[in-house]
Amino acid sequence: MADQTTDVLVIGAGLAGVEASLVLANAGRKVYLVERQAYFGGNVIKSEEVFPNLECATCMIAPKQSDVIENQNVELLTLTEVKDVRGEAGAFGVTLLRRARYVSLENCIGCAACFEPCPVTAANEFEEGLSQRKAIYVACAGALPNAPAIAMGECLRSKGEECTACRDACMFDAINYEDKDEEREVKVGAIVVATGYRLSGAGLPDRLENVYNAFEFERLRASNGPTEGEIRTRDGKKPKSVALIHCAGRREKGYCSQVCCRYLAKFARYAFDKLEGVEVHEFIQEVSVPGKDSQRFLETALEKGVKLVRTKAVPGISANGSGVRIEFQANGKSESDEVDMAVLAPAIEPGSGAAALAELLGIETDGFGFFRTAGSEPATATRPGVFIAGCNSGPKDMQTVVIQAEAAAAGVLKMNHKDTETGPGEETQERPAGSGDG
Amino acid sequence: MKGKRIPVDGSVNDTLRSVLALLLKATDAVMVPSRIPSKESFAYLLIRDPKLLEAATPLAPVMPVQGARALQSMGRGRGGLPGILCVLRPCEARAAIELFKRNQVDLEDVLLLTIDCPGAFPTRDYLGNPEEFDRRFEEILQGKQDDGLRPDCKSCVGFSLQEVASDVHIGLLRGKPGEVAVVHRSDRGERLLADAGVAGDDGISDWEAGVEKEARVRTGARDSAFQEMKGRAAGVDGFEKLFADCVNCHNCMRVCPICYCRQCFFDSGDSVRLRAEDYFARAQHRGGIRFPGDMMQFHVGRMYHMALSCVACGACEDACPMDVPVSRVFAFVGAGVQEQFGYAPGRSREEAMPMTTFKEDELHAFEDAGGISAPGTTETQSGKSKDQDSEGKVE
Amino acid sequence: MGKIGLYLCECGPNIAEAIDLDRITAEIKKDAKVAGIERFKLLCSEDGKRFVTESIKERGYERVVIAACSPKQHQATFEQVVANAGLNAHVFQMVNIREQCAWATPDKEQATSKALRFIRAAIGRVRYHWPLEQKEIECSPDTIVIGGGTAGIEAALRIAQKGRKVFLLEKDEPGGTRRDREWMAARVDALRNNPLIEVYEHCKIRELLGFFGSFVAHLETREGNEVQLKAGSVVLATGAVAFDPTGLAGYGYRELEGVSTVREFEKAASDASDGHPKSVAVIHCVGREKLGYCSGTCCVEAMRVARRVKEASAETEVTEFYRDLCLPGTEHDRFYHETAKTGVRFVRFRDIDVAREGPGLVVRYRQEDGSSGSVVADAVVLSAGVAAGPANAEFARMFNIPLDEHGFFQSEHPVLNPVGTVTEGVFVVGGCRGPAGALDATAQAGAAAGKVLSALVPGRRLRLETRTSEVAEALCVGCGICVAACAYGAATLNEDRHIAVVNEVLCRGCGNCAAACPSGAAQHRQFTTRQMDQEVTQILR
Amino acid sequence: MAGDFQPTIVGFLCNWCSYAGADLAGVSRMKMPATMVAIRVMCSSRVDPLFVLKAFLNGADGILVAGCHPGDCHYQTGNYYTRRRFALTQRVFNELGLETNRVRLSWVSASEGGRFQEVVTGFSETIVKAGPSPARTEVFL
Amino acid sequence: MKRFQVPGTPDEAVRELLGFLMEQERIRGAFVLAEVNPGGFAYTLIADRQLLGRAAPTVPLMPVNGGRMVSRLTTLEPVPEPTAVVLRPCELRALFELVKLGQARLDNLLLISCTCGGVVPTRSVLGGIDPVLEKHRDALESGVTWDGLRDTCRVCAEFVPKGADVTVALVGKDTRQTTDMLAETEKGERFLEGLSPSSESEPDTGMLERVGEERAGHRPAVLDRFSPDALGISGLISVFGRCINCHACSNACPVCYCNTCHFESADAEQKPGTVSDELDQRGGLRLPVGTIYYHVGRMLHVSLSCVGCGMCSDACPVNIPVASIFTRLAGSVQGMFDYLAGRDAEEKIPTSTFEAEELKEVGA
Repeated sequence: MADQTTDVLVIGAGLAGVEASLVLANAGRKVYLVERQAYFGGNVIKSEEVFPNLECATCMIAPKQSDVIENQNVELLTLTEVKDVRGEAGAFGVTLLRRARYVSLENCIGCAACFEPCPVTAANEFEEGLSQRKAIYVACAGALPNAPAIAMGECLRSKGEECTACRDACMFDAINYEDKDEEREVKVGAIVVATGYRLSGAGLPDRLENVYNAFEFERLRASNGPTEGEIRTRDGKKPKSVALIHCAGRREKGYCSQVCCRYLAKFARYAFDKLEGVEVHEFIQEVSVPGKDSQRFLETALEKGVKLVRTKAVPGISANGSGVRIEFQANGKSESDEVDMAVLAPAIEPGSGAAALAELLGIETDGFGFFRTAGSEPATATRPGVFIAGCNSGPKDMQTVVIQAEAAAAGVLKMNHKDTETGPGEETQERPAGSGDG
Repeated sequence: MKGKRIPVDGSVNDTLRSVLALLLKATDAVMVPSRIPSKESFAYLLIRDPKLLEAATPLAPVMPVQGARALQSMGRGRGGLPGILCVLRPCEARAAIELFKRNQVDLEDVLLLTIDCPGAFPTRDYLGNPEEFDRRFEEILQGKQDDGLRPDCKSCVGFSLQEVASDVHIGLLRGKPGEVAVVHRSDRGERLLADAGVAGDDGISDWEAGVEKEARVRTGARDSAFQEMKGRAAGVDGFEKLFADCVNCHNCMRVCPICYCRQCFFDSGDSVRLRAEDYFARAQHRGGIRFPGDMMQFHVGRMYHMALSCVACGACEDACPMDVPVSRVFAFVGAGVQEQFGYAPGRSREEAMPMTTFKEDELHAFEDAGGISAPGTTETQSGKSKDQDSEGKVE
Repeated sequence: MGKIGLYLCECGPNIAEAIDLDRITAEIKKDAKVAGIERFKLLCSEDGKRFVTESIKERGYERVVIAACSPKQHQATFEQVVANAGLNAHVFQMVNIREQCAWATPDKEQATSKALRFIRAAIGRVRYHWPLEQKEIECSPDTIVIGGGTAGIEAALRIAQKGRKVFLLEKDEPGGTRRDREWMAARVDALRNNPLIEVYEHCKIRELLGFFGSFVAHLETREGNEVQLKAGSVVLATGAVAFDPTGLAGYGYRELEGVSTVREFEKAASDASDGHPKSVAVIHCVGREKLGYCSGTCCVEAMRVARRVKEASAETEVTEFYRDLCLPGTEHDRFYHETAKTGVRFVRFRDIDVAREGPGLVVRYRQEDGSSGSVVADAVVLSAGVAAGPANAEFARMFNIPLDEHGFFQSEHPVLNPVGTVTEGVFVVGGCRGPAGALDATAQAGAAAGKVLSALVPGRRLRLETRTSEVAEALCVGCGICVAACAYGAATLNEDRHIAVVNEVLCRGCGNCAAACPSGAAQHRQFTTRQMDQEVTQILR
Repeated sequence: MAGDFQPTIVGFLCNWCSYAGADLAGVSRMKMPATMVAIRVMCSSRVDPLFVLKAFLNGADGILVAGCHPGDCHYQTGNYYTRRRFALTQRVFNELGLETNRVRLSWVSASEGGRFQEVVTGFSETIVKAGPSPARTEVFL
Repeated sequence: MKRFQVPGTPDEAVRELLGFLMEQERIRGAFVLAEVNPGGFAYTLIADRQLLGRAAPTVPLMPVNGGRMVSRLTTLEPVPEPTAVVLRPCELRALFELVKLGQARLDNLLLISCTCGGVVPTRSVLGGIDPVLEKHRDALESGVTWDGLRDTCRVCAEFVPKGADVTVALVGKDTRQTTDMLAETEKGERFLEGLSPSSESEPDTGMLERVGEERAGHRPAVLDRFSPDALGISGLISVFGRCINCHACSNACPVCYCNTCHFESADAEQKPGTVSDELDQRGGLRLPVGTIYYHVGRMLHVSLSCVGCGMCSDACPVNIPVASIFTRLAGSVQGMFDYLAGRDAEEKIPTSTFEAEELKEVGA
């Protein structure tokens, strides 16, 4: 076949995308790793510490990131999205759209001299709006690649002003206002989709001052975050009591997001570590901590003094001065509670644009918008040559994400190998229901 | 020979200190025996800051560390040392030169200054009562005899500038107050003295005569020491007796300036890590074996390794915890083998070590049933080998 | 010592403005330890790299010190540059005068002094840098899979599909303890029919030696023949065992007739011809306290029992006694609601007790609010979790893989390398590394396959870490302290020579052994005592 | 003496956590005393107690050993050995009357630029209070 | 624990015992101190019964640490035949440390030790040992230490052996006519099978405690001059200033097991090039270099395994009280890990293992 190629396209450079790319690159495959954001590392780098050993997420992922940057076989394309996919397994034609960064990755050395002079300030999305950034910015200190991008929409130039503050500050003429969005064609034999997840708004109350979602709380605790790791209410006070609310949106979405019980236990430990004498109340319906390390993880939190309240349903939340009022049903009675801060565990849902991408790739999604895996193959999509890794096929903890990513890589590596005695047909046989035990 | 005569002002060491102060101006640093802060003993100090000269004691009552080892401790191999003037006893200077021949000390920019050596007390005696021995040593410096000096010192015939290739020498004209005579013995020495302003061409024949006279006395003492040793060191039994108290601590080797190996062969795995069954076989064969078992092997073996360069400094005996007369044995044997090759350790920087060269026509006495002539007669010590120059190069 | 070339990167204004490079140049000149000092605007730029390569060649430098940004930023870059100049990449030392100097020290005077210390330290140490060899070893692309359950079979198939040879070792017969037999039968057939997979069933593993790239397994076949297998990697899929509720107070297992585990109940049900039970009680979380974890599969398991009972006879009363419903994943909430719709009763309990009263069994329970109740049943089904297999300990010893507190294999890293272990080339998948449903096990099998396929490529040699440790035989006395300190089993004692030796394939180059060794026999390449000493001495000048 | 005394602190930093944390502090332009000179090792477990002693005798006013938090070691368990060796070193220093506050062990992760700043600042203050190391100019070592 | 009684003074009794064991062919060799020449004692591996006459098992001398000698004998392999070794408690502990460090093997060894009344400095018997023996026997009997003993012996708290198969009762006993021996292990009992049982009803443990207290009483005098506030840099310099860098202490030390000491290896040598730097920094330099580095460095290396046997002090040609400093230090660092060097042969040496939950106070 003429235009067969073994190159691989990996969509999304979070934990899954990075892992899959490295396994493939080490096997000698050329990998195009495309990332929609200006930085890579995905949601993982928002966490200070992660389950099960409360290890520093950055310390964990940084070595893998530098592997990606130094690996000759991986071409990392940030600010890039997939526009179009044609062809078939072994010979896909893909159109990529690289959005303008206005900063040359070749020239920029990441000295950050350009931030200060920029007159525009805006809310920093990476910090969930908890801090400000300039129109030329990096998501957070230490974000990779070590170069900023300009949010042209906010830049004065887009408002017709002749501002060159950042370019004047740059000694490496890395700033290029003429930078344009570009389309690019690549030919690949296989595609790994690792587009990740986001937190759903389903079932969440309207924004209240001291009610935070999981990401916001992670950033509060992050030592490279807006408060340098100090947990503070929006008015800068040390909260005396924190409520952790499970399953926000589970009923609306119709599934258990699997990791919330564990990360809320982690949040409890954050609170106890950072807030002397804090009270932590967890509002929960079902404790779901599968896996050999989870139980002890939860117990450590409980031993530190979490007050566990089993409620009939997700409590109601309302403002109470600067605090939060929580109303709930327990043991058949209506009760209420008041805290300085409440943290919600929203449902996990596919990253934005997942549906469109599924459309583009011609792969099926399940009833919840997650990409469907093909029968017995936990990392194979419903279209030959397309593989799935990470939370875009359902909520997962980090290790399951990495496992799936490596499995996806395996799928790619063994594709249309001449000696292969099995085709996708055999691969995708439906396994009968009820494959519970190990 | 000419030199500069300097009257002793205060004590001899005071005078020598003031000379060093001048010399220090003309060089990067001075290495000199100095009193340690606790006053109870001495160590070498490498001095750049003149203030430190206060502790300097160019002539110390003891020689706890052989100066050549102190010099070597600054690093093996050649090159890299700054210009250092080393104040050494003649035996230390000889050892330094032997180490230089073995690439163990760097003498490129280093100058050796020797001083007439009045000898030293056994270190352990001194530590028992420093003040007492300091007093006695002062008297020695003024010409008094003292029987408490180390045996090797009492029978040392190389106490002055005999057979030592130092660059500068300081002679002592004893008595009250006495004088010191500074003479240069090499071009570099001459330049140093000139730069430091201690050059001079005063006549010093009276000092030379004094050295001659002293040498005769010492030679006598040495001959009788050798005679005695000849009796004691006879045969295996004699040797066994001499080393009877040895506890195999190998300290003699560790303090010996000539034993320069990082890892002594007799401590190395090859010689200490034997199989239990071998030990057992030997024990069963002889009824029993002592541990550690290498006592004679060690001492005789060490003799093979360093006797040709032994400078009879007595460091080994000084450091022996069991008062074994190590250095007296080694000095005796050393003199014999050195005489055999007409070699005098430390006599010159160039003279090749006997085992690094050979002559086609030599040592026939040892062929067939040849034997050894008795060592330790006066001529052999002062008498140079006739064709020393032809031995100059290392093959 | 070799001519040393010092390169100063201005990093635009970043270094040039924060550090007085002229003073640095002057001071270093005074030390007279380098053959030349080169200064450049931006060394990591293309011009900069070219400049370094060419000037090294021109001036004939034999050692290179580059003072610029953090080694984490550009170490790799400049190693390449140095190599391009024809030098060994390791006769080079990078000095971080940006992140930890120019950017951290506002006072130019102080920043300069600090930079000077860093640079002197690097010059001091680089004199003792020697070329390091990039070692490569031949390796076998074949794989040994131990265990013929889901995980083992799926791993074997995936690896074989890439055309790799696989030896599958199983103490009984492939197929494991799986219930959905048709499916498993199909997979076992696929396994047996695969020409690249050699199955050794009913075999005993006598010994497993070697390391990543070349393992050797000695096994005894059913017929009692000694067989030797060579492979580059090993996949451990020895599975888990079902928790045995025998002797667990309150459940009456093996004491009361009618109390059974899920598997026993299912088997009985499939055999039983006579009528259906009137009421069945299914108890969740049996033995969870004892296990110390939630297996994550038993709740669904328990509900499947209810569903089957209901399918068989809708009028049978089924009660599910649970503590917490663990329904991870997207399908299971739905499964739960459907189950509830079929009339299955769900009761949350805190304490529970099963007793026989007359003809039937009585399940008494107390709830969290203190209220209690009881249910009469003719069958009580215990849904228990999974426990670590007894064989793990032996393999753990063979491969130097630590076991966790529960007796499962520990991953090298729970998140970063979940199927890898501290022993390079040995992977753990399925129940032996923790409770896993079939899909998890399959995913893990895939992951192991991915790692194997990418690490060992036929015809490609294995490139080893260069900054590993080594042991100087002359200095080593075989005390074994380094062996104790090594987490990777790279340092071992050679009993015949009575010294320690380092296996460079396994060594990850942390240097722990070097610090543990009192005689300095164990040395950490590029961080040797000499190099470190010089760094310490010079940085303090 | 504490007035204009600018101490010198040698910091042994592990490559994966503490050195990265130090870099991050720089990248974030966190200001801290210029007292700390870093020596990079792959793992804090490479730090031989003799290095600490050497640094002290060579005149370092303070010595810091920093690595990944316990449990986070890039090499499984290295930092546990580091901790034991450091405990030994500090105890020996203590028994010999060498000021133990001149040696310090700290855990700093790659994301803790701020923590690194605190450690350096805090340790520097301690050392400034302690004054110059007596070993710095001692001749008779 | 069975107790036996053997006629004769301790030396005679142990000779008797060894002879008995050889005769019964329960052992093929005895490793024991013997008078190798008049007044000269050394460890000797005796295979011939006749030579047992020279054995001096309990002579209050320790010319070398016997544990180290057993390691010499068994570094590479165990002794091929059953062998009795007679060691003092500190020598036994040294042996156990060396076993952990792969430097010795216990297989085939019958470990005989004693309740130890201490030994005298080796040099102190150069003039003849008899006066010493007199004084020592009386002291043993009364259980009171005497001033002729080594400092470390006078303050020794571990004078009752741990892990021996057979213990000879010396301290606080009248041993003129008979000597008691305790078989402390099943192995010991097997070997002593056939000897006559002890007449004494119960061992007087109170006496051992009294001896312990008496020795503890000497600790302040011997050890406290090396307390932290007495040392510091200047203190160390005044203690070690007179060191002649002969390294006799490490050479004599049983747990300094390296073949080439790090401090004598190329790595530890000063580089000529750095001398100028040192001069710039200090204006001067003590020679030979690295004295304090060596001594403190050695403390870092061996204090965890130090058994307080006192060999270092005994071997020091310039009378530095090395052992007193080490003994004090060892107590402290070993205590930190609840460790006692050589109390058995299995316990891991603290630096070769770790606990995840420990020493929290150390790292911040």
